[in-house]
Amino acid sequence: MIDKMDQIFVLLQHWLVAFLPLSLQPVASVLLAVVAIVCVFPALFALTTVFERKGLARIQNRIGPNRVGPFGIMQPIADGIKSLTKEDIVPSIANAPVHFLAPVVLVVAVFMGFAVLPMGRNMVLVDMDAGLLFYFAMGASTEVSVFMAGWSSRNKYSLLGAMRAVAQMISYEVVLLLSSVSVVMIAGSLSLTKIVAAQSGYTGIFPHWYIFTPWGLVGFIMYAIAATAETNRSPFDLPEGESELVAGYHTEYSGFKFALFFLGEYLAMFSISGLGTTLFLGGWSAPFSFLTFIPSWIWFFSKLMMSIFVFIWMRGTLPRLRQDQLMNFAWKFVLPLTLLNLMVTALWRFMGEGWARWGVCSAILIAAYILMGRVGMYKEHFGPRRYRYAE
Amino acid sequence: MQAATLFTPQLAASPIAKILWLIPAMPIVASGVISLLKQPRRKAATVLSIGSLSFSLLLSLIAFAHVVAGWAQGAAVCETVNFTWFQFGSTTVDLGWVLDPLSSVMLVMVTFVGLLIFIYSIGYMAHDENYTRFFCFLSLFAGAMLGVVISNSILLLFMSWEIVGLTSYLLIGFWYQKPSAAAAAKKAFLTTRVGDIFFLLGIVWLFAQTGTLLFYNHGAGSIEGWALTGLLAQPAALGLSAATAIGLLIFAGAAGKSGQLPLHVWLPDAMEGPTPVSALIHAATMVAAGVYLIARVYPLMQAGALAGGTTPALTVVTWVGASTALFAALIAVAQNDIKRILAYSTISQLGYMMAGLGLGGVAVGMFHLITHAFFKALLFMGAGSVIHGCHEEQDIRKMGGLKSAMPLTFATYGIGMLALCGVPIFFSGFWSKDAILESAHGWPLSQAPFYMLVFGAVLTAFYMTRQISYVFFGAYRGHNHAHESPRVMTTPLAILAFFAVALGVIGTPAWPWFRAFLDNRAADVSLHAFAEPAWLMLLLTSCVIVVLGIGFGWTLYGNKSPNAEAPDALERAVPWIWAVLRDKFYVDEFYGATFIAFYEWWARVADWLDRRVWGGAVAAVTWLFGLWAQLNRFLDTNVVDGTFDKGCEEISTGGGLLASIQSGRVQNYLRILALAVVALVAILIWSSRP
Amino acid sequence: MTPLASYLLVAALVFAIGLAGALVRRNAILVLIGIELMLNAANLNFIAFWRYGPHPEALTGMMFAIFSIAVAAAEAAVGLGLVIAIYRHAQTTDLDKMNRMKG
Amino acid sequence: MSPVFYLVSAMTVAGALAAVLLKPLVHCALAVTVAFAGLAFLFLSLDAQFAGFAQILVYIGAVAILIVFAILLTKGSELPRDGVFSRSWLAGVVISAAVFAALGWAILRSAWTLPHEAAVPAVTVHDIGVALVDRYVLPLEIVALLLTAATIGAVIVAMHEKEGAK
Repeated sequence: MIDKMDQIFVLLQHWLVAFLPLSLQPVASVLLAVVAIVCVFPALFALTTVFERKGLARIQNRIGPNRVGPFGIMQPIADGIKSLTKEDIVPSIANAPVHFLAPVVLVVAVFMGFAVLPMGRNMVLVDMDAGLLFYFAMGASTEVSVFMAGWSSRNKYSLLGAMRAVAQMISYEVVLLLSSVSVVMIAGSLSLTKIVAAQSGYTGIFPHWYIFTPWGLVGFIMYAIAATAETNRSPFDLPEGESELVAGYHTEYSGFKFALFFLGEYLAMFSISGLGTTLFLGGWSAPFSFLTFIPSWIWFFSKLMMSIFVFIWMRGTLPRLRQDQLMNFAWKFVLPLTLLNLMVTALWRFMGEGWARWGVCSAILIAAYILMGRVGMYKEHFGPRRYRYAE
Repeated sequence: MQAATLFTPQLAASPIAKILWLIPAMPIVASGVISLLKQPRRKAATVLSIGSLSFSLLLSLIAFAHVVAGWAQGAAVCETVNFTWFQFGSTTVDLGWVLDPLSSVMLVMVTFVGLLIFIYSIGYMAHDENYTRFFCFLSLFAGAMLGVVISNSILLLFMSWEIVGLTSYLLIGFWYQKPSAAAAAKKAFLTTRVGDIFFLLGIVWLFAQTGTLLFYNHGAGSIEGWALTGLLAQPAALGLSAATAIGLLIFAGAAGKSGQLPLHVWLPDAMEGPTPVSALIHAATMVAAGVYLIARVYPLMQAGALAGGTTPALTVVTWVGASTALFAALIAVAQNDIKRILAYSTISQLGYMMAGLGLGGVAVGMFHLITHAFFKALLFMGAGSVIHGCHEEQDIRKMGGLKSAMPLTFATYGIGMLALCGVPIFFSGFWSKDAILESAHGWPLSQAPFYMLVFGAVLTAFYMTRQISYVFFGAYRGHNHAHESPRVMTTPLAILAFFAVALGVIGTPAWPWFRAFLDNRAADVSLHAFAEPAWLMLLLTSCVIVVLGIGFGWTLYGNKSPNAEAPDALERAVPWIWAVLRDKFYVDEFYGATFIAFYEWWARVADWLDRRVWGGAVAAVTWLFGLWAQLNRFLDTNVVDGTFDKGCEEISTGGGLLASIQSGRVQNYLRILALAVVALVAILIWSSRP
Repeated sequence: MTPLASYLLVAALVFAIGLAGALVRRNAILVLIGIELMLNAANLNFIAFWRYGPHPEALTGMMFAIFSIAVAAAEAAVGLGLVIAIYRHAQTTDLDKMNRMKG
Repeated sequence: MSPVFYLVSAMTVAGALAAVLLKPLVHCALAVTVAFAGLAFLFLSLDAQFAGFAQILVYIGAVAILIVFAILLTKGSELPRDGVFSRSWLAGVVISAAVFAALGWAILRSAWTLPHEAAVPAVTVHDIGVALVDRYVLPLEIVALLLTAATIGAVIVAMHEKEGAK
C-alpha cells in the first residue's frame, strides 16, 4: 500500500501508456511526464504568487489579497486572465524578433532544468549521466535570454537591468557550480538520482544528508546565497530594483510576455530550490527513518515549499544590496570560501571515517569564515553601508 | 640510534642525548625568527633570544647532570647520535652529536656565560637602534657555538665553526659605519680564514685516511680504535706520522680562532665590536673554540705518545701556547685602551690554555678555559660597564678614581682582576693557572715553557694592576662625570664574580673533581695533597709571582693620578722597550711589509703583464688584422662592390615588394595563413594519391 | 546512422564560414567570433573521430575537445580583453584602422 | 542520415552564416550563440554528453556573454559608417571558399574509407573524470594554469589605467 502511494504517479503513467500501441509507448511516456511537469509547476507558481503576496503582507502588517475567492485564493487566476487579455506592447524602436524570443527562450531553458530533477523515487524525466551538468548548461542559457530581453527593448533601464542581471548571474553561477562540485566529489557522480541515492541511508534515525556535514552545511549556505542571486531574488534583486530602474530588463514587457518572465523567474526559483534539495537535503528521502512511509514526492515538494518560504521570508526581511557590495561579496568572500570548502571536502573524503575529520574540517571552515569576515569588514568590501553624501 | 664511548661498551643513547640537538637549534631558530622581526620590536627580540638560550641552558644542565650521574656510577658517559647526511658512491657523509664530559661541561659554560652576557647586553645596547639585529646575530652565534661544542662529526664541527666565524665577523663589524670596525671585521675574517684553510686540509686528509667524519662511532670513529693506529702507521712528510701532520693542520685552524701566535693579530682589533660581543665571543666562548677543538681531537694529538706522554704535535702546541702567553702579556703591558689590554690578556690566557693542553692534557687546559671564561667575561663586562659609565671613553688614561663613582663595578672588576692574576687560594684563576704551571714544571722535554709561563704570570699581575690603578684609583681625569651602570648590567657582573671565586673549588689538588671528571677517574678528597712539598713550592711560586707583579705595578702606578698626556711611568724608565711593546712588536707592520706587500707587488706584476705582455701581443695581432682589413677594403671597394651593389639594389627592390605584405593588418596575415593551409592540404592529398 | 563524412563536411563548412568571418569583417570582435567558430569546428571533428574511431574508450578525441573548449574560453577572455584595451587606446575596433605596429 | 542531423546541422550552419553576415554586432553575437547550440546538439548526437553540455555551459553561458559585454563596452552596437566588411572582403571570401574546397575535397575523396557505423561507446562521465585525473592529469594541470594566467592577463589587459585614487 505504502509503495503504491509512493509510486502512484509512476503507476498512473504506466497504466495510461499501456493503452497505446507498443511503438508509441516510449514517446508517450516521455510526453506524459513532460505534460505533468508543464502542468504541475505553473500551478505551483500560481499558488506561490498568492502565498508570497499574503506572506509579505503579513510580514509588513498588511492583509494582502483577500478579495478574489476565499482568502484571495483565486487571485492568480484573475491575474492570469488579466495578463492574457492585456495589450501586448512592443516598443516601436525595439528589436521585435529578439524582443519576442527572449521570454520564450527563458521559459524553455528553465523548463528544461526540471527534466533531470528527481521529484520522487523513480520520478525523474531523464536520468541523465551528466544530469547536473545539463542543469547548469540550461541555467547558463537563461542569461542569454535575459540579455536579449534587456538589449532588445532599447531602453536604458532595461539595458542596465540586463547588464546588472547578467553580471550578477555570471558571478554567482561560479559559486553555484563550485558549491555543487563539492557534493559531486563526495557522491562521485553527476547524475542527480545517484546523488540522492548516496544520501538515502540512515544512522539510527538520522539521515545521511550532506547538509549534516561541515562542508555540506557551508556548501549549502553558499549554494543558497548563490541561488538567491541567480534568481534575482531580494536581497539580490538589483536587476529589477524598482526604486532604481523601473523593472529591470522586463520594463518594456507587458501582457503575456511579462507573465512569461514572471513565470520564468518563479520556475527558476522552483528548479533551483529543487536542485538544492537534491544536492544537500537528500532529495526525496525522508528526514527520519521512521517517516519513510510517507511518499517520497511529498517529501520533495514539502522541502521545495520550505525553501520557497525561506525565499519569501528573506525578501520580506532583508534590504537590497548595492552593486559594488554585491560584486565584492561574490568575488572576495563567497567565492574564496567556496573554493576552500572544495579543499575541505577533499580532506573530508580522504581523512576517512571517524570524528577527527569532523573536528578538522569544521575548524578550518570556521576559522576561514571568521578570518575573511574580519578582513572584509576591515577593508569595507561588504561592511555596513557607508552613506557618502547623506551625512 | 646507537651510542658509543671510548672507555665502556656501547650503551643506547639516553633521551637527553637524543634531544641534544635542541640545544643549538633553539637559539638558531630564535635568531631566524628575530631576523624576520622589524627593528623596533625590541621586546620580542629580547624575549626570544634570552628565552631560547635559557631553555638551552636548562637542557645543558640536564645533560650535565646526566653525565655526572653516569660518571658517579663509574660508567663514563660518551653517548653519540649519528646519522648519514648524504651518500655518494660508497662513501657516506655522516653527521652526529656527542654527549660526553667534555661537551657537557662546555655546554653548561657556554650557555650560562652566554645567558649572562645576553642579559647584560639588554642594558648595554639599550640605546642602539639596531638592537634587534644585534640579538639576532648574538643568538645565531650562540647556536653555532653550541653546535661546535656538541658536534660529533668534524664536518658538522667545521660548519658550525664557520658560522661562528661569520657571526664574529658580523658582530665585530656591527657598527659598520665606523671604518675602523669594518676594517677590523675584515681583518678578523681573513686572518681566521688562513687558519681555516689548514683546518680544512686537515679535515680532508683525515677523511681521506680514515674514511669517516665521525669522532666517536663505537670504535669506527676517526679518533678512536683502528683509525688512529692506521693514521699512526701512515707516514707523512719529514718523518711525521699522518696523525701528527693532521693534528698540526687542525691546530693551525685552532690557532687562527684562538688568536695564537702568529695569527693573533685580529683579536685586539676585534675589540671594535660592542663590548658584550668582546666579552662573549672574543673572551669567553669563540676564542675558546680553538682550545676546545684541540681538546676534542686530543686522542689524535696524543696518538703514539712517547714515554713522557708527549708527541710532536703536543710539543708544538706547548711551545706556541707558551710563547703566545708571554708575548701577549708583554704587549698588554704597554696598552692604554682598556679593552685592548683585556684583549691581549685574553690572547695570553689562551696561550696558557694551549700550553696546558700540550703539557697536562685535556683536563688542565679545559679547567683554565672554564675559569678564564668566567673571569674574563666578568672583566670585559666590567670594562663595558666602565666604558658605559664614562660615556664611551676607552682610554684608561682618561679615567681614574672610578671606585667611588661605580663601586659595584669596581668590586666585581677587582675580583676578576685578582682571579686573572691568580691570587692564591681564594680565586679560581689561581687553581687553574697553578695546574698549568705544575704540569709545565713536570714537563720532561724542557723547562723553558715553565719559566715563560711564570714570567707571563708576573706580567699579567703587573698589567692588571696598572690597568686597575689607572681606572679605579687616583683622581678622575675624564670630562663628563661617570655614573654606575644599571642593574641589568651589574647583576650579571655580580653573578660572574661569584663564580670567578667559587669555581676554584672543583679543581683544587685536594679534590681534583674537574680533572677526574674529564679523565673519567674517581675523584677522591685527600687534604694532604695540600701538604705535598711540590705543591707547596708552587703555591709559594705563585705567591711570589703575584706579589711581584702587583707590588711592582702598584709602586709604578698605584694611587697617583698622572694627567692623561704625561708619558707612562714605564715609558720614562725604559722608553725603547716601551715603544716596542706599545707597537705590539710591529707584527702588523711586519705582516704589512711582507705578506700584504708581496700580494700588492704580485698584483702590480700581474697588472704589468696584462698591460705590457698580453696587451702588447693583442695589440700586435690587432695591427696585423688591421693591415689585412685594409687589403680587403681595397679589394672590396674596387672589385666586389661593383658587382655586389647591383645585386643589393635588386634585393632591396624585392624586399620592398615583400615588405608591402607586412601591412600590419591582422587579416592579411590570416589570409596568407589560410592560403598556406590550402596549399598544405593540397600537397597532402596529392602526395597521398593511391 | 549518420556517416562520419557528413559530420566532417559540416565541420569543414563551419570552419570555412568562421574563416570567412575572420577575413571579411572589419570589427575585431567579429574576427574573434570567427575564430571561435573555427575552434568549434575543430572540436566537432575531434568528437566525430572519437565517436567513429576504433578505440572510443581511450577517450582521446573527447579529451582533446574538452581541453580545447577550456582553452577556447581562456582565448576568448584574453582576446576580448585585448580588444577592449585596444578600443580604449585607439577608440576603434576597426581592424583596417588598426594597422600601426606601434602605439 | 537522420532528419535530426539535417535539422541541427542546418541550424548550426545558418547560425554561423548569420553570425558572419548580419550587420548589427549584437545580432551576430546571438546568431553565433545559435551556432554554438547547434554544435552542442551535434556533440550530443555523437553520444558525447559531457562535451555537449560543457559546450553549452562554456560557450553559451560564458563566451557568448563575454562577446556581448565586449560589444557593449566598445560601443560596437551602433553601425560603423563605412560598411562592416573590410576593404579586401572579396579575397577573404575566395580564400575561405578555397579552404572549404580543399577540406571538402579531402573528405569526399576519402569518404569511402571512412566508417559509416560504429557501436555506441560505453563511456560514462565517470570514465571521463577518471581519465582526467589519471591519464590526462598533466594536461589538466596545465589547462588549470593556463586558465589562471588567462584570467589574470585578461583582467590586467582590460583594467583601467589607475588615475589617482579610485
